[in-house]
Amino acid sequence: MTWLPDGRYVDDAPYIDTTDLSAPERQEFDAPSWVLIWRRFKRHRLGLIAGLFLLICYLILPIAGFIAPYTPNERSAEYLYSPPQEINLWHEGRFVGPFVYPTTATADLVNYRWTYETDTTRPMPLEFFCEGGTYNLFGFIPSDTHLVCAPPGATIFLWGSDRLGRDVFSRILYGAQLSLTVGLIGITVSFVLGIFFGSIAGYFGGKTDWAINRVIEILRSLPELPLWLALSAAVPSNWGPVSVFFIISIILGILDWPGLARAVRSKFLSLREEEYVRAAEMMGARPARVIRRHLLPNFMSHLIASATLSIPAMILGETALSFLGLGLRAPAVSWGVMLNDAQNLASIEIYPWTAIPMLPIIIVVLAFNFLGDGLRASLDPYKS
Amino acid sequence: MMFLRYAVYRFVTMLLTLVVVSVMVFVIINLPPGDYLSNQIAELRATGQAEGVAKAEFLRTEYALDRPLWEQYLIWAGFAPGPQGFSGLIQGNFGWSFEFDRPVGEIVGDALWLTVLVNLAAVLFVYVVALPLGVVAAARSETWVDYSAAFVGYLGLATPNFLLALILFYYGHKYFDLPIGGLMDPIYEGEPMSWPKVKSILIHMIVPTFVIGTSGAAAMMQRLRANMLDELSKPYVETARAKGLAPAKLLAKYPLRMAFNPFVADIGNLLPAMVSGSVLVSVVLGLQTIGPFLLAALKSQDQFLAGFVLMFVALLTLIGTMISDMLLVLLDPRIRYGARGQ
Amino acid sequence: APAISETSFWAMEVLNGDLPSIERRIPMDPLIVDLPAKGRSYGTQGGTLRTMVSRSKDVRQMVVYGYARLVGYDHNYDLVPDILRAVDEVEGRKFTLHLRRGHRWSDGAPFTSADFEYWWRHVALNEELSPTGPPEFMRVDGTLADIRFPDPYRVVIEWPAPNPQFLQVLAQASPPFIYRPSHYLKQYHVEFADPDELAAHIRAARVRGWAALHNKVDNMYKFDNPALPTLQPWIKATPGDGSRQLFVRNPYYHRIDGRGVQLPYIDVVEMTVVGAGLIAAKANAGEADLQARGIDFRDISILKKGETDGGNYHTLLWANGAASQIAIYPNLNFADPVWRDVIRDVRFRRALSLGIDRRMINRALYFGLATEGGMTALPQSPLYDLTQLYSWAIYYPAKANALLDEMGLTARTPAGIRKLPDGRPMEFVVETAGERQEVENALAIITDTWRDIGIKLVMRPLDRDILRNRVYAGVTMAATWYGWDNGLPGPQTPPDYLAPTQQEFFAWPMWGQYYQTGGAAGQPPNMPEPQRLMELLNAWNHSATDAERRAIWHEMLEIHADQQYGIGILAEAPQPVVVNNALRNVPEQAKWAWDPGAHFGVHRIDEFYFQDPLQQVTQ
Amino acid sequence: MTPLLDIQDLSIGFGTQGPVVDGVSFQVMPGQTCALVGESGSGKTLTCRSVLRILPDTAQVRSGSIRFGPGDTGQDLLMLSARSMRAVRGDRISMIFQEPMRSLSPLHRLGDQVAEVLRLHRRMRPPAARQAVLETFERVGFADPMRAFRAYPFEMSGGMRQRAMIAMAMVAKPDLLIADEPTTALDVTTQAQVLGLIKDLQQETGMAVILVTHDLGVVANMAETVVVMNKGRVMEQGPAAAVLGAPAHGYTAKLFAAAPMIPQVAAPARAPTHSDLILDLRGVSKTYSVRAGGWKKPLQVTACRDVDLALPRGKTLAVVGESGSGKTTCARIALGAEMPDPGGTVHFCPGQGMEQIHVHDMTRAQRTAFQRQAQMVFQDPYSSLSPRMRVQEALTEPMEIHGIGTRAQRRDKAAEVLRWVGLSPDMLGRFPHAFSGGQRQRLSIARALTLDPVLLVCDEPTSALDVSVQDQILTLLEDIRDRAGLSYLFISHDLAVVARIADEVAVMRQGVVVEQAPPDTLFYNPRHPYTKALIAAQPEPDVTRPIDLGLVARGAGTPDTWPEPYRFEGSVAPDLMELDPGHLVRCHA
Ligand SMILES: Nc1ncnc2c1ncn2[C@@H]1O[C@H](COP(=O)(O)OP(=O)(O)OP(=O)(O)O)[C@@H](O)[C@H]1O
Ligand SMILES: Nc1ncnc2c1ncn2[C@@H]1O[C@H](COP(=O)(O)OP(=O)(O)OP(=O)(O)O)[C@@H](O)[C@H]1O
Ligand SMILES: [Mg+2]
Ligand SMILES: [Mg+2]
Repeated sequence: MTWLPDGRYVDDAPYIDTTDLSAPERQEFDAPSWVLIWRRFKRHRLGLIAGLFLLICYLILPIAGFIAPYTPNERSAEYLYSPPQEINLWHEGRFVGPFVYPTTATADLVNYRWTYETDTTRPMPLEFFCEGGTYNLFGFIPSDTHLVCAPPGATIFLWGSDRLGRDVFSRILYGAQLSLTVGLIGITVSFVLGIFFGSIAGYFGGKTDWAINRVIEILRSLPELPLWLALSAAVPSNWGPVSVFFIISIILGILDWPGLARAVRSKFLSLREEEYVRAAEMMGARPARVIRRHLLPNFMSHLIASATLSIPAMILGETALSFLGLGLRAPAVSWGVMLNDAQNLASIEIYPWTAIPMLPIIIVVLAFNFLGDGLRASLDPYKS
Repeated sequence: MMFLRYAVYRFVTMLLTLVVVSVMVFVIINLPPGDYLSNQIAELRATGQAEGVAKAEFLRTEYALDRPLWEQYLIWAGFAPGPQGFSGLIQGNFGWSFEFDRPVGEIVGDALWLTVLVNLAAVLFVYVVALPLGVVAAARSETWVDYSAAFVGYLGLATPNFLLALILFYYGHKYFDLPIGGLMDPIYEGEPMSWPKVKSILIHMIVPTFVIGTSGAAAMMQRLRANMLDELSKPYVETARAKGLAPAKLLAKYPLRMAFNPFVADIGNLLPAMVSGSVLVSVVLGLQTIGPFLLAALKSQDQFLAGFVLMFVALLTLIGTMISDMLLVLLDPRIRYGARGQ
Repeated sequence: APAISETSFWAMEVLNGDLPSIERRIPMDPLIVDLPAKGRSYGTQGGTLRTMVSRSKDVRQMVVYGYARLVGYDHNYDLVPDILRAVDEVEGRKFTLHLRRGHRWSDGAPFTSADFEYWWRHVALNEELSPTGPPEFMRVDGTLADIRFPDPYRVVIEWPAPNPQFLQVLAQASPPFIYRPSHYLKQYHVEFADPDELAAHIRAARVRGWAALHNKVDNMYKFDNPALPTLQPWIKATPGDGSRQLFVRNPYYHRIDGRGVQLPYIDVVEMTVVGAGLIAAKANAGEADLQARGIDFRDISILKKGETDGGNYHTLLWANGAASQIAIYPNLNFADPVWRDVIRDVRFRRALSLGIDRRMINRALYFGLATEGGMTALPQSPLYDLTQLYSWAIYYPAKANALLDEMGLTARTPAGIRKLPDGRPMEFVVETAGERQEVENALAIITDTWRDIGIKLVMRPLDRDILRNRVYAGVTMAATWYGWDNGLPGPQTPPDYLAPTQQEFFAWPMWGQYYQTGGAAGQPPNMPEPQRLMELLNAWNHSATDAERRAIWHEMLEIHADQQYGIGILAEAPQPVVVNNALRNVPEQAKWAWDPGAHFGVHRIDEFYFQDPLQQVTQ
Repeated sequence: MTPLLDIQDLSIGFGTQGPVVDGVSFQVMPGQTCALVGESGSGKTLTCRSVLRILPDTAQVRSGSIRFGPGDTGQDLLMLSARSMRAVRGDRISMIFQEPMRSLSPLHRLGDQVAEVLRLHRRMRPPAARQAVLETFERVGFADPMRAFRAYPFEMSGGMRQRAMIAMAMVAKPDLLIADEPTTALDVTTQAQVLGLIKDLQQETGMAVILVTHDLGVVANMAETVVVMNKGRVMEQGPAAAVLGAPAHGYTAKLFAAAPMIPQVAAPARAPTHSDLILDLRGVSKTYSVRAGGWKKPLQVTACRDVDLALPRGKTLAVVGESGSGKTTCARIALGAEMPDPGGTVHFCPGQGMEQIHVHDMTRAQRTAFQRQAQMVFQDPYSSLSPRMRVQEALTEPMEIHGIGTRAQRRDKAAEVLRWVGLSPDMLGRFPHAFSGGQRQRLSIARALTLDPVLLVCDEPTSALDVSVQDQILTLLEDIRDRAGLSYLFISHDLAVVARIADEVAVMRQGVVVEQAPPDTLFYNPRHPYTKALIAAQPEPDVTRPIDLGLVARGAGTPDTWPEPYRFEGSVAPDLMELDPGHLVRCHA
């Protein structure tokens, strides 16, 4: 560096007067955009963990029967309202491997509860890859091998048992099969409809907007309650609970879209005035493309958040519906069904483990949330 | 001027929609087979109340429910003269409730304002809780504030309303001596407003507000957070920051207003959604709102009562959408409802 | 007669001259209750009894609980005169009702035969008020009763043939009020009222005519009009249908205890309308002094916990008085012809019953405290028969399988489900009113045991009204409900609910309709046993002696036990009753029944009292 | 004298890459103006932003200190607590952002956004603040300050928004004003007015200014010291006279050599022939109605009135004129993005002898073809690039829309056009916000070029470019024009650029064309008072020949003060008269 006498400073690093166009790293910009998104997503630690967790959850679904020690409606008549049991490894300082202590139930006719006594003198090692109730692996392969079973004469109620002596843990595993799948159909339906109608209303405006808005208004003015009541009378009685619920979740989806559609519409009414939309149109982009490439990405965060939020609503939708005689019922098992059974004071105060299904719901919902947030963050251009 | 014209136009549209909705409401409540009186008679017989049967039969002759449906509709809506001349919804006669044996207007009178009160409280709760939390969660995204807000929000969302209410009631009563159920201490019922009554209502509203509000709050918080995050990196926020605005004010004035767009779109549905969404909650919590009336009326096919409540909710929805449409224009000056390229 | 003491509650009014003194308020020949004879203690007046209901229209429970009837059941379920001083019965067809002299309505107006006359001449026979004519029990074989009113204290009702059910009907939980406060109602009756005043009343009430107005104010059972004079122990004091209803003691009530204290003991009943799901929580919090309604057995543990946590109450377990706590009704009128034929085969119904492990259900749901067995008269009933209880009602899957095989239902699906004659798998759909979880739980257990006999149970919870409409329409294969409401019949109890006369008996909705509509709807019974039931009912209706009636009853119960029209599962399920620790005279062991019993009514709630009423008031 | 602002060894970088601002040091004296010039993308904006600590989230300050404050009271801004920093922002230091279009909140009225500063830092009540704002608006050249106060940003022209931004920065009279290319969107007379205002303020309050600009003329007229930057480093720094007079560094010398100038013309050009017109605007007017707020009647704003423009094939028609005179509006109408008021027509002829297309009444096929052949470079490149599309997607999108080439071909083409405009293809993976202003402008040009159009409408395409890059771009445009016969409708404020590239120039004022002629004719013999004012107001990069800001800022004044033949009032303008062949002037005969 040089200070010239007239108070000037001049840089004296060598100066080359050509714009250096360094050879571009081809892969970087050749990669399709999903790869770029994935790369950024990977950096979002919590989102990644949540995603992995959910992946595992969904992978477990088809083999839930194998992992669960019991089948969902298997009742242990002698063990009603059994509290959660511990699985121990050491007995009196000696390593035994995973085992349980046998318990015995007595009816306490003073307090009207079942009381359990644990016999801590007899460790009973768990059995692995053992035979138990039959279930369908992957939904169609009948099997009766379970990962763990209780040894004869003992039980393994990791999270306790319910009023009929059914294993809460196993039921949660089986319940996941329904809770994590069927509801998503409704969400999909409502999102597809909501985004479709919302976008065209918001983007085209004018008459299209008017017509769609009237439909939305009318749909929303008619509360769902009478519909559910009519439905519960109309559904053919020999339909299984799952198919009823399937239909219902689709109907829920069909009824649910107007809310999303209005949000999409109003945002698009504003976004369509943006200069880049104008620019795209001037380049000849068709409405579908403008909506897909320019408008929707700018509303993605909201959509992701909304989708995440619909999940608990869909999982729990049945609890509300069951008040009306709709929704899932035994022998189908879902988290909502289980919580429904737990909707009384005794479950809160005396048999708190029957309310355990709240945990997986919360965890799954949080996982979806973090996954969604990770996705949102990796779509956010301003974060690197 | 432009705005005024739009408002008038929107109002007229609303009225027309209301007529359409009223037709649909009427059809829906008459859809299930059977009617109130036959059910009633069956119920009376089932419980061996020979006495009531005569009365129900009497009502049938008295209310001449034998006309064709379309005629019944016109009479109900007030477009055609009934046995007593023009006396329908638009004339302010809401009909008679068979179930409660009183004019509909009399029954829902109290319930209406309690409904609006409870739901307004819930809406208020949603806004008071979710708005700042959503903004803070966005401003401090991916910190413990954000995560705990999400956790608490989803906790409320993932617990069935009734279970949540039960838990809150039980422990609230046990540890804070909160009342269980109801909307005010029954001794204040029908009393004129007084300070103790207000206090009683407030105390009773804690749990219902919380229960009805939590799911809404979580939803609003997370969506708001997402929308805010989109806005936070926009250049105009930097400009505002360069002006030296304090963070709270800055967030509230600039990005929040932008992020608010999808919520304004939904403002119209806030009240009606809570009214119809809180029906079951109200039923199990024993709130004297309109929800239990609706459910009872629908189940027993008490058609005038059901019809009125449904029309009330529909009216709320329509007014709400109208307001939201108008607010949207005020919120975002760029929005025009015209068609593309005009 | 004992010296009568003034009630402190009304002392002020009496002093001010607003109310006559006690001697002039009670009848000259009051009903004197001999409490020690019932094993009860004398109490003191005062206190407020808090109880809860779940719907505002349940204020009528006060008429049920109060249980002041012309004749009523006593604690042995015998019919005794109550409001009436006495009833004379001649050949079961002529009844002379003797009123108490000086008996007054709750507003002080005398209660006389004119009130019966008003009802009969101006209500029951008024075509506008009763478009379908007087109620059915006033007819025998289509002939209306002949009623005479010889003097203010006598009413004579007479039919050409016996009407054995007449007095039982009067004693129902929800009785027909064959008397009305004429002095009050006349102002609303077109035949008596001044036309201008009547018109003004009609306008004020915003109703369409005088008949509607009369109906509106005349609600002896609904109990929603505080101005309507009553004979019940408590009178409604709160107008409107708010969620808190107060009932104050009737100053003219006709019962006194052996010491001359006017009943009821308790001054005020406070009835609060509470969400159904919260009743247990509120009871647990000690907010009820007497509560059974809205409490299920499954709440017992939390109630017991509340007791130990210092809630000032204890919980009794009464036995439910319905003939069955849970019963399954295969629909003999089911629309599907193949299924209908199967269901009509008695072997099928017996197999179903044999396939139920009642012990397991009892244990899982009621700690084994209920009585297992089919639907029949309960042990307290004079008609009880142990063999009927166990007829086809023990768990015997092998026998069940044999029966089904015998029917020819031997083909099975790969899953082991039997096939119908037309090849469909036997998916037996049981619809329930999805209000009671115990039903669901019981069905869950039954599902397992029925699977062993090759029948797949499909449970379908519905709303109560929807369920009913579906059953009536014949589209329900089977439904669950309680058993007969009256599990404690006596020979005099009308056995109509055992015969196919009611569509509310879910096994034969169509036959019931046919009877109820006089043939306009439904179908006539076309199976021998139900036809026999009809004959028996007819015979009972014309029976004159108890022996005759007892025989008829026995045969009818026998047919039911044998035919398993309603497959009972459990009876006498324990009903928790929450009782304030200071409340006395509440029986430890009792029946909780609607009819006969009127819930608390038969236990005479007016004899309950607070140990220390003053403390109770301030609480 | 101690410096008011002392930046020492400032380095800023992104991610793991090398620094984009590298060891920058310079000082700003109180009351003085320090000009920051340099190559586009050399880190000027980042340096300025780091003073206010509003760098993008992803930027890291790697070293350096920024001391601010007179004398010993100086504090290191980088160390200040967030709270104290807030007190500095907007009050003691304020900034005019480079891209005013994006930097204003779209939902708030301009007046409100500007007045906020006063309410915040001067604790003024609304009426007082409003008064002050209106005054400042007037001083930055708003003809109707009240309308500007009420307007939303999208209702304003680019220059108007920039002036609002300037007003916002200056209204609170800060100690240090950072002006990042404050006049790029302004015509020269307005520019003079704004610069004059800055000068005035400096005199009044002793405000110091950091002026980032590409216009060496502006530097010469405003700055006491000059800092020249290139590739993140300071190349040369010193007193303006010395640096401008005798650049010591190679880059500086090269930069100054590239500065275009208004040529001294000896003779007027020949009249242009209007035979094969590619674009023909006839009688185009545009009236907007603006919400007046409340229940008031909406306001009618005439953006342009009765404009006739004819663009011969292969030629360049330049439009210059006052900010807010309707240039952009005309351009948008020309491309069919906006409907003209009834009566106006726009015709487009895709090739010689081909059928003319009515731009506002096309069939679907015609529209597709038109949209492929006619492209626009937007005045505001930032807003016209979708914020969630990577550059690669943005550049390939036009080709995708029209189904041109395979994926790989499209990508190669994108990389190629990027190279044309002097950007490196490794920027393809970036999002638009991660560029400097000038780079974005070039992206916008690059995107317009990907389709090989026949007509290009450029709305101030080079305003944010330093002179050497500008030269490069202009050369590129000329090349393509000569090679592929491209026609340009070229909107600019820079008369020197216009002089270089245009075949014909239309001068607009208040929505009407006041004079139209080939550039040589125009510079030889400007007839209209407004044209004259414009030419006089063009600053020259020579410290010894400063223009009188006050004088030229007055420009030609309002139309009703013009000399007789040109004068008009309201909307009744005289017709365009052909004074000489090909030289049209709006005057009374
Ligand atoms: N968010 C970002 N992420 C990555 N690189 C960035 C980001 N913002 C700016 N840059 C790069 O930093 C360099 C300096 O940018 P800066 O905006 O300071 O340039 P400038 O000197 O203001 O240029 P111009 O005159 O074009 O406005 C540029 O090369 C730009 O590409
Ligand atoms: N959407 C709009 N609504 C209302 N008025 C508008 C709108 N767009 C432009 N205008 C007005 O039209 C006039 C011309 O604007 P235009 O953008 O064409 O100016 P310009 O010549 O491009 O100016 P600049 O050089 O400052 O960009 C301005 O007064 C502007 O306020
Ligand atoms: Mg810059
Ligand atoms: Mg412009």
